[in-house]
Amino acid sequence: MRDVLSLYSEKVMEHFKNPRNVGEIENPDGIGHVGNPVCGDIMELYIKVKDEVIVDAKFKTFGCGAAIATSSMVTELVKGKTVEGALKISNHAVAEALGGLPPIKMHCSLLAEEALKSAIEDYLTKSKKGKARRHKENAKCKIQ
Amino acid sequence: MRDVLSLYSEKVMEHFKNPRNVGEIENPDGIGHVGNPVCGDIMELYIKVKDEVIVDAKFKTFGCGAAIATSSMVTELVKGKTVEGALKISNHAVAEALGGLPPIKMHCSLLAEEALKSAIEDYLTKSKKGKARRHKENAKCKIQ
Amino acid sequence: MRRIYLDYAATTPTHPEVVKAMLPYFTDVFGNPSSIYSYGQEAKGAIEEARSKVADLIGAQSEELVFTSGGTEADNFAIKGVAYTNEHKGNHIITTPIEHHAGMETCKSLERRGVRVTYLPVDEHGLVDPDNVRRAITDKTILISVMHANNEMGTIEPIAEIGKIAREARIYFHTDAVQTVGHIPVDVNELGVDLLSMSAHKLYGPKGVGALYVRGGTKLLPFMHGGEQERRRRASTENVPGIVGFGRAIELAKQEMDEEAERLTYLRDQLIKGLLERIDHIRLNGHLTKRLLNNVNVSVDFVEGESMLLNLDLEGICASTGSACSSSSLEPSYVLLALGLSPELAHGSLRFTLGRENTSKDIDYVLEVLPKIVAKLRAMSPLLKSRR
Amino acid sequence: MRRIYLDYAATTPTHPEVVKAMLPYFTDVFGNPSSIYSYGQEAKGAIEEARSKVADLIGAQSEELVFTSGGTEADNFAIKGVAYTNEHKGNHIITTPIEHHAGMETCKSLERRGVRVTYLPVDEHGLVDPDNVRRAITDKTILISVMHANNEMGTIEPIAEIGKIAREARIYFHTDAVQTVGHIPVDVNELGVDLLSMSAHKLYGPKGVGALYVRGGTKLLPFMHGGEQERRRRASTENVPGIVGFGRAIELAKQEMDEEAERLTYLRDQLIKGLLERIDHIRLNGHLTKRLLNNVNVSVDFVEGESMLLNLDLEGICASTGSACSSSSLEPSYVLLALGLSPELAHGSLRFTLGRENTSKDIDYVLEVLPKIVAKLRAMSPLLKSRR
Ligand SMILES: Cc1ncc(COP(=O)(O)O)c(C=O)c1O
Ligand SMILES: Cc1ncc(COP(=O)(O)O)c(C=O)c1O
Repeated sequence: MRDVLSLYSEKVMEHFKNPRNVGEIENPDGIGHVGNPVCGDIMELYIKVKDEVIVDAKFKTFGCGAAIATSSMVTELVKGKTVEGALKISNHAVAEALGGLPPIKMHCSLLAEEALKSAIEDYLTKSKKGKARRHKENAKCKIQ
Repeated sequence: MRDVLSLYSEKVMEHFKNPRNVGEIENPDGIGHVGNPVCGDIMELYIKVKDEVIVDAKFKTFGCGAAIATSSMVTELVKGKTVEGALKISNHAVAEALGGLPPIKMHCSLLAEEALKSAIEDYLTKSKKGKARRHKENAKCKIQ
Repeated sequence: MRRIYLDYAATTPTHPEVVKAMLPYFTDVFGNPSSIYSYGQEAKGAIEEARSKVADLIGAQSEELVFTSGGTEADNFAIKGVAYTNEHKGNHIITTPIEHHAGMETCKSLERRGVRVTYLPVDEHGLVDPDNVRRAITDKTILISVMHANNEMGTIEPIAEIGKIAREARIYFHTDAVQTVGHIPVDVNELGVDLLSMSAHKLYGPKGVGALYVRGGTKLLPFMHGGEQERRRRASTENVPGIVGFGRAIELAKQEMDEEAERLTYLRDQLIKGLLERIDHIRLNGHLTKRLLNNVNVSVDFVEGESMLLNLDLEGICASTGSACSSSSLEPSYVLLALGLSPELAHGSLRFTLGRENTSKDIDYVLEVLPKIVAKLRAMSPLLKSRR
Repeated sequence: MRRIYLDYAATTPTHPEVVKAMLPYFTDVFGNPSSIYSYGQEAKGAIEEARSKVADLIGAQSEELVFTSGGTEADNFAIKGVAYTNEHKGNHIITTPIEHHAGMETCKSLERRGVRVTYLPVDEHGLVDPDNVRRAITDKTILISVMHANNEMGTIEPIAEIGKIAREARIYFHTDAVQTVGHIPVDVNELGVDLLSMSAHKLYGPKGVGALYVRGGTKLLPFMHGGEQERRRRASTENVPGIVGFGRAIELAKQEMDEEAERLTYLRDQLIKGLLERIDHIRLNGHLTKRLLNNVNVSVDFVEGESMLLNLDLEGICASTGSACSSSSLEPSYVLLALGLSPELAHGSLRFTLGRENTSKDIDYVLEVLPKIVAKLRAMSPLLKSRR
């Protein structure tokens, strides 16, 4: 049997099989909670920030293979980045880092981007360092 | 290769391959002419009558395998019959004598019956022995 | 790694005997059955032989069977056929919310063209109540279409009872029997149906061929217009090898049905019992006893179906899910939602459907592997946390 | 007795290489292509490979191809699809009186539903005049459907010219290329078509599979409603072996096209010449040069087609006729009548269509056998007498 399913890239499967940074952070500096059970994807993303740098990130995800892999990847990408830098991580960057996603799964990468933005906003609000920006609405049950 | 096509019975194919009584009778006592080029079947049937008995019958036919076989069979069936007896030969009798016809070819047997009736009428009219009966209309281009 | 196929409701391997029966019709007896030369007539003969085998299994007359390209075409043909043929009589169809996409989408396409469709409720086990059918009938009703057994959660519907109601009311009755023909006894007269859909690839026949049973006397506009094949009911050069294969598959199914039924029922119950024992927060979907003998459908709390499937696949197990994520829409299975399941539970469903090659060992293997997978996924589930 | 098959336009034997390519997909890679496990994805991969082969041959993009159950479904899908999708824009279709039954009957079924159909005239060789297309266009015209080459008398229509007209007028243009794809070069862009029908069994592929080319951007309601296969354009579990076989057949056709074209053209011309020389009162139907390279269609005065066919069959030769008697209706070929032939001549037509296994010897054999058959049948023909 092939180890890698052709639906997903090798990289996606690698992250799916061994997701990085699973779990919660005690006393996080920001939490992002996005998704919707109707659509079958729920992501929670926790960040720890020190001197405007994201020093740790963890996630919990209910969702398909792509949802788990993008969660794993976004936590990897974000670590060590400044808050400003992290805000620039787009869903395409996440998908790209995973070697691409099938078109019908691109919405998962969007969810990961939103989870990150939402966690950062939460951090900014709590730390009163900025005004709360409205993060984008959760992805509707629709393929982007 | 099978010698007999399964579309037609063996008997039909036998008459198709070796049709009996092909040709015309010089100075016939009756001629039946039925069919219609649009439908692809034209039959001419000639009879010779002596003392109310059909002593010879011949045909010419433009038509499919079933048309040729039924023409051949009807000329066989009619020989030696009285005129009255011949009038009783139905299309079903012709089809039966051939071991059956495919449903879509039953109209050919009807044509044979009509050719015979038409020839007999012609004889009766000519010999003034009866009033002309109207023979049935030619089969329309329609499957009976 | 061994591969364990547990998705027989999605499709089955073509039986080697079936392939063997088909082969001559590709290269040797390849003639067009509409041709009158012996060579075409031989192909025609083979089709008629297959037709009588299929008819025989379901208690029908040969002339009542029309071969199609599969179950979907049979459903489209039946439903659109009745709707278009009977436009002058009425424009109301009664069906269920748990039909296969083929029935469901066909009805929806008719709704967009002005047909009124009643989707009867089903109970939490997926059962239609025949009394509801009776109550839904109006003087505009032209068709009742209720599937024989559901492909997803396996519930077998009370078709014979509905058949009686339909007959009394003189309304055409269609059933999608794609999941039952060849697996459990199906008799068109006992069921009282006028139209019944079948598909060969669900019973170890080839993909791309099926049939619609059309009770003698039923007027039905063709779905595929063109040549005069299938007594002018379905145009297109006949898929001779496919039809021959379908016939052979039906023959084999008939021979093996009783024995397989017993064997598979046992394996199914073993799997259900094992899953309920070894995994907590799990529930069986569909009816416990009025159920396809090879169908196991469970919902696993807190985890999503596709991620279970992928993990199962990594362990060599092929199964299926009603989670949206395995299809190109995102909503979870409408069938499971119709049973009243929450979206999470519908997303967390897993279907195992058993077949000819499965043994007890396969069941044991699933029971060994799946609990670990569930544990792993639950460890990363935000839903579980929120309930602590 | 040797068998000489000269009815390749009716259907072709599946190439042994094609059967070989199909086999693994019956028993081995049998998974449902919609399944996400690797096993289904392998089947999906095979389909996509086939799709790109077919697309490649006709100069299309892979996404523009939808697999169907054959040429008839492709025609139904294209014509009904455009008609139903564009109801709000108009209700007028332009086509010809020589389309295959699949196109013709589909148009007639739409006429019964209120669509207005113009059947353009054709000249005595079966050619459509593009100017007539232009003139027939109204502001209600939503579709032009003209076949690429006629299956009966082989005339090749000026599709590229009509394509230009259709494009200028911004009207969808469909062509039935069932008889040309795989035999002569077909390029959807050169032809300027939006929709193009194909069928595998006409090019040494399996029966029961075909495709519709749908130009990118063309909106088309599905014909088969149900699951999400074929990018939601055509529901039903994919006929994986059939599609793989289609792909392989296309590949082989591409390799052999040039050589076969030359060989068959030579044989065809040998047969035409021989028939005209050896049988009096015979005429070639269709265009002399704008003609399928494997098609010979003649009308033999005074004799009926089926009786010639049966006699040919007895000599081991498979051919075909436009005589009604070979079908279940009695009217002769509407195609030949459209050329202006009398009913007798239409009934007296014979079609020989050549293919891969034919050689010069076959032609010689036909030329030896047919004159005797004609003589025998003419001896019993009442039509001949009446002209003496
Ligand atoms: C209940 C039911 N109906 C219809 C179908 C459609 O059959 P097919 O894939 O042969 O078109 C299926 C399976 O796909 C099914 O399970
Ligand atoms: C020109 C043409 N169109 C359509 C068809 C129908 O194709 P199929 O038999 O694959 O449905 C045929 C052959 O039968 C044909 O020759």
